[in-house]
Amino acid sequence: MNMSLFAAASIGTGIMMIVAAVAALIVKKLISAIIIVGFVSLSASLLFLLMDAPDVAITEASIGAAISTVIFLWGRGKIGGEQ
Amino acid sequence: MSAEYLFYWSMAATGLGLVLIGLWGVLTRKHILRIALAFTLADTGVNLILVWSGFLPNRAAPIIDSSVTTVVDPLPQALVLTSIVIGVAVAALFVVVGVLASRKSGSADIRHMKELRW
Amino acid sequence: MIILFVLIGGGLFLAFLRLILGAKAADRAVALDTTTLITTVFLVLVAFLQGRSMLLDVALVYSVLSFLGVLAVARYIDGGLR
Amino acid sequence: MIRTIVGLAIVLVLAAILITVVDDYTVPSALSGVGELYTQTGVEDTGSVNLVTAVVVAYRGLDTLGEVVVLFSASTAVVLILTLIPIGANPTPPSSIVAFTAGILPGAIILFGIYIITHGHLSPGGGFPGGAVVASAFLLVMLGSNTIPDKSKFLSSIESLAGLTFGLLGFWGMFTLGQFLNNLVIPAGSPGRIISAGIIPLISLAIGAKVASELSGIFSSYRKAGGEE
Repeated sequence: MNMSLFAAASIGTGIMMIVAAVAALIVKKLISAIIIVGFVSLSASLLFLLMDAPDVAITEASIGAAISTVIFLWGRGKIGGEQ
Repeated sequence: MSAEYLFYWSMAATGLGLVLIGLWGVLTRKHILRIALAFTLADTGVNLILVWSGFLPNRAAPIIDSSVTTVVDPLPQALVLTSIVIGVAVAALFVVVGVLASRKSGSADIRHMKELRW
Repeated sequence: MIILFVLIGGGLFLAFLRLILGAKAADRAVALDTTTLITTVFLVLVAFLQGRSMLLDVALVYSVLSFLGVLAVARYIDGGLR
Repeated sequence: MIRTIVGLAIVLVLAAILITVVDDYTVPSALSGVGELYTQTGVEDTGSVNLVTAVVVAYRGLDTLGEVVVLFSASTAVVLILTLIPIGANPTPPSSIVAFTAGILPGAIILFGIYIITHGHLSPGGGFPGGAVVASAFLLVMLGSNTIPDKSKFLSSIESLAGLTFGLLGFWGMFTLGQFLNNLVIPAGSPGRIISAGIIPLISLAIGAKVASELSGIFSSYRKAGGEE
């Protein structure tokens, strides 16, 4: 019972991650791509928790949610200009 | 096609898909920061596959208390723990070098970076 | 339990659609905030189903730090990350 | 266009190879090798309830020392490049709501990060995630202000002190018990208490301080480069 629910959750999360990863590479504006990569990172943290790895889930949540997004946004702001 | 089988293999398929998509992005994109983003995606996929290699369904997280007898493999989780933190430092280095290269050549498009040709 | 999973999954899917299709960066940022909120609820549900209260730490980190990304996007649109 | 097709072809060939490699696997039912050993005897060997922290700090402590060196070189490269070649721009000041929030919340986040670091042997956490949480508190401070940080020497001294502590704790185990980074130089205590597991909490504190100071150094050099010109 629990196992089939978890299987449905992991399959749904995996499909969303794959679609979001493709969208991050083909979407027009770079800032949208950065936001979508942040979503992929957060979903990866959910998969880590489902794989019984809470330590890795904590690390991925803090790194992916905050630090990685801010580093890319900072780089985007420093480049400036088009796209 | 039991639920356990689907649960186990969907994780591997997700990680594999992320690695391949990241590789495709690195090969085909033009903007330097977009390449860095694809690199980060592939990094996440590799971490997923590494954690998956120590995962068994129907076991508990590797924190022993009185209610838990069988746990998953703690070794790949310990390796991935350090790999994530190193990955973000390497991504920061990538972004800095990319910003400097785009400053020097006047555009963030890698086709205009003449110094990087080989 | 199935009803809970369907509700959480449906909400997550709707927010995900806005994240992918969203017309502007602000729409996507709000969608990212919504998905992190729903995912926090799902993490609490997983901790309840597995019966281990120490998994709640992950949900705590999520709820403490998830707003930082949205705040960074807002500061970027504002012009503060240059 | 030709680049897209070639890239897609390379990726598809790689996918086919990988799928044929993993095709005939089934779901395993038992651990193999050293993982089984760690799960059987980990708590008696190290006194740490959380086996991941036991592997990171005690069993594979030398590897962790090497990985901390890799992190150190990456962050040093970022700081060095941005010190030599400043990239100028002027950020706009934050609104009063953001400034007010960024004045209140970092204290609570730092406290939570210290909780994650010091309870690394009892619950999910340890040096690496706790250090990342503390670094995000400093990131919140920098997002909510428009000034240039001026404490970089303080940060680098914390960084070197943490690295030195890690090495010295390792040598303590080598001189008393004959093994580098043996964590039982002080008694293990009863597993599940906060003062247990030998020197694992101390090494976690060192790792956490090192990770937090290195990531904060990266942010501070980004912001410092942004402030000039």
